[in-house]
Amino acid sequence: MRAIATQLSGRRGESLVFHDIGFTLARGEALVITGPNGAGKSTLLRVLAGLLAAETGSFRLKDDDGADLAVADHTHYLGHRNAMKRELRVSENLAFWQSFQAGDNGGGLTVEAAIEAVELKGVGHLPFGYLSAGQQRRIALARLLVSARPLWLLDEPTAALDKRSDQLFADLVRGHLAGGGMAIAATHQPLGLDNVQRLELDGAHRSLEAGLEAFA
Amino acid sequence: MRAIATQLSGRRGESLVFHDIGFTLARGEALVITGPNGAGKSTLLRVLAGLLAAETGSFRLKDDDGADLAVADHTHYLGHRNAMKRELRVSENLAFWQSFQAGDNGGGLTVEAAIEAVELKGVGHLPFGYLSAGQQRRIALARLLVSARPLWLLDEPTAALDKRSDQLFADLVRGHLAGGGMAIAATHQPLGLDNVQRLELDGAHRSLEAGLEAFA
Amino acid sequence: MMALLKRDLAIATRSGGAAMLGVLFFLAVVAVIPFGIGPDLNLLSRIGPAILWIGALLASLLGLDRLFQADREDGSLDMLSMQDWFGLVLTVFVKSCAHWLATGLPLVLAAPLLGLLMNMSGLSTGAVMLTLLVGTPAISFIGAVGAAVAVALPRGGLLVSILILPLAIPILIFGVSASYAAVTDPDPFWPPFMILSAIALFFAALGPVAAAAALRGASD
Amino acid sequence: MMALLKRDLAIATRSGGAAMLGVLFFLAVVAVIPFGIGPDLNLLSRIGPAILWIGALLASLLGLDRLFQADREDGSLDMLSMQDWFGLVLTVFVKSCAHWLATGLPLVLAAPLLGLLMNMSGLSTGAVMLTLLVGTPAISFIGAVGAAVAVALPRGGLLVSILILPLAIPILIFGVSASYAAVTDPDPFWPPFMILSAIALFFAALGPVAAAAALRGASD
Amino acid sequence: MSDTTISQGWFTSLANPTRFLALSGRILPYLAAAAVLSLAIGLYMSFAAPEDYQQGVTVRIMFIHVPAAWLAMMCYSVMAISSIGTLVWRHPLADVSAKTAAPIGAAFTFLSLLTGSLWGRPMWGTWWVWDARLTSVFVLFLMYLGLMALHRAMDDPVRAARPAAVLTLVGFINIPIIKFSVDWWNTLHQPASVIRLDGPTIHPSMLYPLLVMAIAYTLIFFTLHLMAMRNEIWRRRVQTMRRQAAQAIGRGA
Amino acid sequence: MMSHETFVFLSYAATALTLGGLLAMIVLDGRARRRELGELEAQGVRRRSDAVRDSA
Ligand code: HEM
Ligand SMILES: Nc1ncnc2c1ncn2[C@@H]1O[C@H](COP(=O)(O)OP(=O)(O)OP(=O)(O)O)[C@@H](O)[C@H]1O
Ligand SMILES: Nc1ncnc2c1ncn2[C@@H]1O[C@H](COP(=O)(O)OP(=O)(O)OP(=O)(O)O)[C@@H](O)[C@H]1O
Ligand SMILES: [Mg+2]
Ligand SMILES: [Mg+2]
Repeated sequence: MRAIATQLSGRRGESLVFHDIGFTLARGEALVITGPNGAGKSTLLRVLAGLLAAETGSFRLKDDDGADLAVADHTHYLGHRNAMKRELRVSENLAFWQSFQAGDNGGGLTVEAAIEAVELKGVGHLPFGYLSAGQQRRIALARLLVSARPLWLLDEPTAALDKRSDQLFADLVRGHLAGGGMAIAATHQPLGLDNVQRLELDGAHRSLEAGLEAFA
Repeated sequence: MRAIATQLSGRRGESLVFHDIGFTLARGEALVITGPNGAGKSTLLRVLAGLLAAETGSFRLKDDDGADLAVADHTHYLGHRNAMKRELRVSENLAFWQSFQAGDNGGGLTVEAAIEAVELKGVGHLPFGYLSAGQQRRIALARLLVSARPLWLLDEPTAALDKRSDQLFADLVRGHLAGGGMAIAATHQPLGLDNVQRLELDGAHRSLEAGLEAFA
Repeated sequence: MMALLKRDLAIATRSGGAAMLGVLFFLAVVAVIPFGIGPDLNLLSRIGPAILWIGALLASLLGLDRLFQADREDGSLDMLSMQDWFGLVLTVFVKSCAHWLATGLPLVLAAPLLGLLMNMSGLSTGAVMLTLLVGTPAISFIGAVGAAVAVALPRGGLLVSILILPLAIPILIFGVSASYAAVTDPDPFWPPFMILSAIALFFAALGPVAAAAALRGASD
Repeated sequence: MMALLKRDLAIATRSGGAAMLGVLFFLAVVAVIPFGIGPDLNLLSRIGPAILWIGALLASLLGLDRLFQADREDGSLDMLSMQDWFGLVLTVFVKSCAHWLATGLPLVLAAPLLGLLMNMSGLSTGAVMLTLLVGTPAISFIGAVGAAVAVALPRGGLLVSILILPLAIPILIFGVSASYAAVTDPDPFWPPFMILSAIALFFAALGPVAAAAALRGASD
Repeated sequence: MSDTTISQGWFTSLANPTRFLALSGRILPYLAAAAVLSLAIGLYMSFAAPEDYQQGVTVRIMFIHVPAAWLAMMCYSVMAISSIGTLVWRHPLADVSAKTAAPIGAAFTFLSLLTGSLWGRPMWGTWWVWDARLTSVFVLFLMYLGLMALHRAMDDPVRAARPAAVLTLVGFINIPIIKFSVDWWNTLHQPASVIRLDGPTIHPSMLYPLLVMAIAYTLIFFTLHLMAMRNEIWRRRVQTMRRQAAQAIGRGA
Repeated sequence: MMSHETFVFLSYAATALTLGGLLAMIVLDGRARRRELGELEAQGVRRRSDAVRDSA
């Protein structure tokens, strides 16, 4: 399986926040996106996830025979927000995402195992809103574990995590990569991963060219 | 002016997440609170801000003559959330907080100056929701500048900030301290401040004792 | 998708009875109308079905504006939109169903009680229940379009209602006329009821598709 | 505090065409009524006041549950609660006023137009305007209590709106009956209107204090 | 992509707002002149037309009432077609067209309601009845206002375009439905005092002024619509430039 | 009771007023937009398409 981006550019308002991005990830590889605030890291991840339309270029997921796979069905997206309901219990939240995002191969940990994997054993019965900021983020990470999908798109995954959890996160990603997964992460912190591709967005936005941008 | 905490303990659910906390801050001093996720850093800050009732102990702000000051009126609290409306423009948001939290002495930067101070000149007319995560956090920091209050309570102030902005933040706090202010920050990242008091919460929660907690 | 239904229902009930709120509002509507009509029981029972229908239509608006907004604010909407077209349409469908179960169904169940208050005959009450059972889901489905269109708005409440009410008029017309037809002799019950059913089916198909299209366009 | 009023109004109007939105909402509500009960002008003019009042209640319910919740979700509520008691009460009062200005006032102003559409007499329209002017702020004030308690519940929710609705129904009933009393001869207008005013005053005083107390207790 | 979109073909060249501005700038004077001319002729003809033996002088209201009602519906059709353009071809001008047509359509609908009322008072003895046709026009008016509110509520035109287009199309389906349901609705409840108007057999002396007025109204609509579209393009252009300027400052400093 | 002529006059007047008002709004809006464009251009902000055309 490979993830291939070609000549991607993405738009916010009237300018291209990144352009001509291209990379190829194979199984077991990770890409780390860095850059100053407002450089377009989150925008790029949303384009990769299919949540925003790319202005130009394409992002494709190909299986080992070279056939196209639907990106949305094989990708976990973890954004700035945790996608959990405050009023539901942690286990209810995770169980919901497990059955909603069930991978084709049905892989993935059980809810209890995932909670344990992020070292929060025992919080399953608490409403999500009762957790501390870092605990909430770790539960959001646990969502990636309850259903197996090969590509992880992570937007500042370690926000609010303590030192120990940073380590935990690095281990989780390493495990995912070792299992043949791929990961793309945008971050300001060192993620503790070794052997990764790097992509630096410089934040020099380019205005849209004539013709492309109708009203400029 | 001094900030004095004596024998503070704070409760979440059925357990004390911290107890017997005491410290004294004088003008120009800062306190950095560290500890693992769920240790009770945010809880402590909320107790200090008066948003949660302390289980025992007290937190007082005394002016230079030793008279008590109202904590709420002399304190800026910056929580995990930014307290800005996505749909209002950045400048509208800041102008609102400026007039709502006007300090007694009327000090504080103008809205434009504050936006410039966090190096986001030119975004004032954009809706807050259009900013990137780090830009949003920087605008939240700018709120502390538009009205002058001596004590800053900061909960993970550098979340989502890039390297350069970390530096910027450290400069802002240094400026605040140099001007006779005080700051208490909970964080997982080094804040780049020197000469600060440190408080480490260990995360070993204590169940409430009999008598104190009826049902324990 | 069953999981989504379960989750939305859990939130609706967990947060303290959206159902109750609708029914209470319904009750309030039915309670004040007699003031205007006066004690004329005859008239009251005659316009009863119309009052129940109007009350149900307005009560369905409660909660509608938050159908997608809540999901957007906590980030869940991203995951819901990361599906193929069919999955997204199905998601909207399921969420509309959950909304109906939480607000529409209780209204249907409360109808007999209100029929009693309005001095309606058993037959008339039964007809209203039946038409409400068919019609209120249609309101939820078409309401989803309004909710999707207004997903990005800070306080969609009134705007969503404004956009939805004109679209709900056909449902109201045929719902009421079928209810009347059931009790007034020369008019046949089935033609308007069939039309109502047809509209309901049409909206059940159209609503989710249109709402999905709006959601796709609104993503930021 | 003026800043708060301005901000809340800005948010309310930002979501589409200023106060127009409230008027539009009532136009839409009034427009669907004849589709339900038929074009009988006589009947319409009789239930007119009730319709206007129901519209007002619905409009208040639609935006009320988010009165403090939106502030809680983005963290603003912390700053609002970090005030002394008086400041907090004032804050609630101001927010309720903003809510009324955005939803209640447009209705009062639109009442003559709607009265025309419903074929109501001038006297009747005037009476409705007067009762709405007195009654709708009371709904906003007592609604604030519900909104505040709802924010306190860890699971959020409407539960308390349900407790509030029974309190709002007396306002509705006295408002409607006073409006009718103004036009039907034997009934005197002033007694129900005085009761309505008394309730409104009571709620204007009680609402903000109770809501502030609930917010103080709610903070997590 | 950038090169192909601005290549030949009148349709694609219209896709470029700059060209649209140039072209519409050339057409507008002629269009406006035609509108004024036909309006003058129409007005003259409507006052030259004989009075109706039944309705007397009030029949002259017909010459402004009926075209307004027609335009109210036509304008919604223009919006619906534009919405298809937005959804299917993602044509940037389609959104501009849909957005700017709404206030004009609302104005014509308002006129139809107002002149209808002013006609109804002497003819029917009442300003307003909840007759099916009247009510459906009223609902149409509400839909226009709702769409305007929606457009105004979303400050980013790019993101408002698709949702608004979806809603416009869904609303379009509602119009025939309301029209059909008319019969059902009226037969059920005997209207208390609705006076059925047997339309006057239209005599050529009235038909011609009516037709000329209808043409004049249509020309007025297109003139105003074109002007409004140009304004909207300029408005977006100004927004774009403001933002770029701001970004340049934010970066350059 | 108003005479029938009054209704006719009112209708035509209202039509003239509404359409005239609409026209005035659109014309004024257009002037304002063009003035803004002029100001921006005077400030040296240029449209990107111009810049590209120039450099080409
Ligand atoms: C507010 C009140 C009124 C509204 C909203 C209204 C609306 C309309 C509409 C939408 C049409 C176009 C129908 C079509 O072509 O399918 C129309 C046509 C017409 N209206 Fe009215 N109308 C109103 C009052 C009146 C009154 C009071 C009269 C005369 C007494 C009148 C006489 C006519 C006539 C003669 C036509 C042309 C019918 C035809 O095309 O054959 N209208 N009106
Ligand atoms: N919803 C939005 N609407 C319009 N513009 C946006 C939106 N979100 C972001 N932008 C703009 O797009 C640019 C890139 O934002 P993005 O969120 O991708 O940055 P980022 O690299 O993730 O920054 P951060 O490190 O702060 O998270 C910024 O200039 C921002 O102002
Ligand atoms: N609203 C709440 N209701 C009940 N319990 C809570 C609530 N918020 C936090 N807790 C619990 O209180 C404890 C301390 O939480 P707190 O948010 O203070 O931690 P923290 O040190 O700020 O952690 P982090 O580094 O993750 O932000 C945790 O065990 C948490 O589960
Ligand atoms: Mg980001
Ligand atoms: Mg914390």
